[in-house]
Amino acid sequence: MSEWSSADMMNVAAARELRDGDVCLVGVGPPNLAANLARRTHAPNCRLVYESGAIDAKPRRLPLSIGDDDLAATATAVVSVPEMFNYWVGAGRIDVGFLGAAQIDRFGNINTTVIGEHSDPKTRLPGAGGAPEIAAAAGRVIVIVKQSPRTFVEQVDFVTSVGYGPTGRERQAPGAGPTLVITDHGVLEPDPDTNELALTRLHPGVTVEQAREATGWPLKVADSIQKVEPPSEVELTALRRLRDREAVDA
Amino acid sequence: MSEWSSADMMNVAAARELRDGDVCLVGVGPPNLAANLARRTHAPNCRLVYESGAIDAKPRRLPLSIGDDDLAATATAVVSVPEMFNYWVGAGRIDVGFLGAAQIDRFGNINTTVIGEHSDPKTRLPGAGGAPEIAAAAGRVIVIVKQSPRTFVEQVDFVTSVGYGPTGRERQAPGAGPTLVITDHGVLEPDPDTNELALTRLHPGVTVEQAREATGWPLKVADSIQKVEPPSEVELTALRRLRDREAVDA
Amino acid sequence: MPRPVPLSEAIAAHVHDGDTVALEGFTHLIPFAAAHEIARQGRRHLTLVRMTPDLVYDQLIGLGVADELVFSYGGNPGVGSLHRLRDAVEKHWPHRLKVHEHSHAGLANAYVAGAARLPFAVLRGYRGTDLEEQRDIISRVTCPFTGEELAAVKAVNPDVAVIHAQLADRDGNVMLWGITGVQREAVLAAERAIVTVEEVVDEFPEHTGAVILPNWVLSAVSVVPGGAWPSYAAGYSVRDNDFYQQWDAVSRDRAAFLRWAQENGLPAARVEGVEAHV
Amino acid sequence: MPRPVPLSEAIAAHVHDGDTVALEGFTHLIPFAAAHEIARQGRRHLTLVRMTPDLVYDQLIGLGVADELVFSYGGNPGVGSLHRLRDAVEKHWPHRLKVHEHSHAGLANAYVAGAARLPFAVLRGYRGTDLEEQRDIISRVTCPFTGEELAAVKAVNPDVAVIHAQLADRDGNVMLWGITGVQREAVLAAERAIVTVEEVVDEFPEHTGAVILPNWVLSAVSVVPGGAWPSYAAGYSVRDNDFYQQWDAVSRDRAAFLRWAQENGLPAARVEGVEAHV
Repeated sequence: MSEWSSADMMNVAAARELRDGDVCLVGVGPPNLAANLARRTHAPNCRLVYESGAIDAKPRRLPLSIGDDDLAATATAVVSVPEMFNYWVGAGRIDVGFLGAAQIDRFGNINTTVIGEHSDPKTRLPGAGGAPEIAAAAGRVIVIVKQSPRTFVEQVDFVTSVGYGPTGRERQAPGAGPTLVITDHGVLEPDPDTNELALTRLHPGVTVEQAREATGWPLKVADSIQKVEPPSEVELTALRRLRDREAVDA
Repeated sequence: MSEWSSADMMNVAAARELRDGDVCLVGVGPPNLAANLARRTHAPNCRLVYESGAIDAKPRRLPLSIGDDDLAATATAVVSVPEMFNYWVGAGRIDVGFLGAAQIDRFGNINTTVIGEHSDPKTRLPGAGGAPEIAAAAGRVIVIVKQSPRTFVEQVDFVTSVGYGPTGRERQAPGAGPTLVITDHGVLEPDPDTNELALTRLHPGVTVEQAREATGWPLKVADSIQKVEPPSEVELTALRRLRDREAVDA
Repeated sequence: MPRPVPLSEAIAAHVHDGDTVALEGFTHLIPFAAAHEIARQGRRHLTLVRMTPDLVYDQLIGLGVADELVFSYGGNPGVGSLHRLRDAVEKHWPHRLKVHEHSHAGLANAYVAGAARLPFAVLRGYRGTDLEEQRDIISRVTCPFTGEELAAVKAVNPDVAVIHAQLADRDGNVMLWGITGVQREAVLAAERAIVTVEEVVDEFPEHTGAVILPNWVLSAVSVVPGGAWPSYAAGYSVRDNDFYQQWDAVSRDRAAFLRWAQENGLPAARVEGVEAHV
Repeated sequence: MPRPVPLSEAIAAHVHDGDTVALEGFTHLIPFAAAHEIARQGRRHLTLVRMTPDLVYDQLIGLGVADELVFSYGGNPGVGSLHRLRDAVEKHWPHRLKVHEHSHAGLANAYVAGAARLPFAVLRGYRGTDLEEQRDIISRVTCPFTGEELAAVKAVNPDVAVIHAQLADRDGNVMLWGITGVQREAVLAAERAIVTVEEVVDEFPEHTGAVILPNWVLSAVSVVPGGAWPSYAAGYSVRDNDFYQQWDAVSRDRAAFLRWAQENGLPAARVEGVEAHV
């Protein structure tokens, strides 16, 4: 077996959640890697939509930004950014939205705006981008984020994107919300009754205790924890080729 | 001199009101004839915009509808109908809007919807089309309509497009409103104080008495009435060529 | 991912009695063939939505397909009246037609709201007109920042949108160009969408101003060359202006209209009352 | 009808101290050359508007050109932070930067409202987020038909919009294609618009998805080949990803940034405080 890191495991686990035929809104970073990995492995017909306006993009190599020419050149259609958000994202045409997070709380609420006060922040983060509306309108939201007590916090400093609301009961948006939080430790899923995120799956070599220590609140753990399959050779090869930005036939 | 009709005089008089460089929104019928006549005579650089989405159309012959292929094929840009109304008409980018009317009252309010009750009309007219928003947003509105007591009425059965409002004082829209009403008898202009349409110009061979008889309300007449110049040979030749749909070089 | 199906199958599967149906195409690319197939299959009680009813709805209304009409300009462009539309509204032949009417700006924005799945759209317009009396579809909203009052229109979300386009590719994606009107919005506002196309190609050409609709927002694609006649498809046909002019005489006369329907195999809901009309 | 003018003339004529300026281009076609000319001419107290500040605003903010920033995503795409932006917000170097922030959907719609000269736009979004606390730019409206509460954003109407495009024709009409972002809306929302282009051609080619802006909505067109570097112009250049990555080190360090500015002839508003930073 090839070597793989916990980050590889996270990206592979995220890719596996895409179903063939899903319409997937892809952002920069791990989501980009996961979605393109899915398209090169088990979900060749998943449809990649980039908020830059590219619909059904079929990038020949991993795009470095969401505005790469390869996305526009290989897309079925390229639309303006207002049209993308009004007619495609806001209208609920996205099956899966991948999101990242600088902070996330137990109810899946996400901060990518500031650490500290908004008017005088300790750390200025990039901000909202497409996330608030993807979080609201995508059929299901998959959060990909490395787990640590600094990131998995009791309370986010700023709610950029709503998961299930401050107490887990306030979600009013049309989509189902964050149905999966995929980390470098395992997978968290909202409790069907309370919407509190609970650990449901562990990546190979990770313990429940490690996951607890990487979480800034008392982490609930599902009664039966699934073991995630390690990355396959096929997945690792595809991942490596994406990272090396090797071109593939479209 | 060639022969010409009172309708020719009306169209020629309307064409003369377009200034070179004006952005003009053109509808079917006499406005189409007038705008294209202006472009072929004194205003070669007036910009014809059709509500079908064609911006800077340079039709090689008189279009028979506002959706002729020649308009799209010769336009600088073709935009969608929503964009036309939101970004171009509604945004106030039109200098001159030409409108027709089935009924018009002394304050320039226009009916193109129904004669009789809206719910059970005696005569069903075509309806609003682009007129209400052109009437509201165009820098100046020029109404082209043959004068008769059936058309120039004390009160319109239905307000499709607002001129100066029921008593002449209700206009709230951004554009200046109907600054000219050009008929087969002459030209009416709103009184600067009351906005009531008054006869200010007469076409050759028409008397004030005839204009009064063709008006369904006691028509005010300006202190000094201008005599409109008859159509020139140049204008008549261009008009005939347009009517015969002779192609011109764009 | 729709593969081309015969038009009769597309209509049978996706257009049902009582549906709200939008056949769009602004002068250009009017889906006449699909409209005739709807009539041929005997659909009834439709609410027809279209900015410019044009001949296509004059025909459907005369055949008795529609109970209601949502529109913004109901004339025969450059010719005159739509006499079947008028006869239905004025004389209730073949039956009464309930009318909901907008300005172009209003109906275009109602589709825009529909495509965005918003319940309404805001526009500058309608102020002071009697169109505002239709309060179920036209209202006002106040800007929360400036206090300005603006017009609001209720979203239009048809059950089915039907359009004609120049091209489909082998995957069933669709491309149209020239005057593209409000077709993108009509398709995206609808629950289902049927497209007739001139032809299927391996690869789309480049066309400035083209609209491309991915196959996953379409329910059915049918290959119907000439499916926009007597309107036109830029690059494929020219508008049959003679037909538009000749239609005036056909449409004016109930008997002439019924003859036209019979000759074209289009069933009419009502054939009596022929002597009594305008 | 603008004929091409030198970029320095275009900026001098149309960008003034204190203006609200939108330089748009979503990853693609970012008008870097125009931005540098604005800095070179020593403009101050600008309110900068841009969905993705990107390196172009990181540079302008570091040089001290801006007092306020309206934006929706302020990262170096695929690399990390915009350190000059962070330094201005977190440490007030070279001075305090006032921030107004949207989501992409919100700012895109603020431009849409601006282009339509409407005071606000309605969208599905923002509900429950802390972004809503910025009540001067984000509010709510109630649908007059359904009673549903929706987000409203205040229109953005810049004094000047600046974009880069591939082509102008001899009449000064402009064409851009590829990812066209929100450029059409930015230009139409602005009072004045400046466009830099790769080249001037006799006739525009056909490009699906192209945006064409007629000359009469533009204030000035300047021919600036490579004016989007280190971003790109589809058909003319590729994105200089190395520069984007190397920028991280330059931007992280005030001294390195000031060196970069000096080497590029770009005057910085403040050169002290260099040792005191992050």
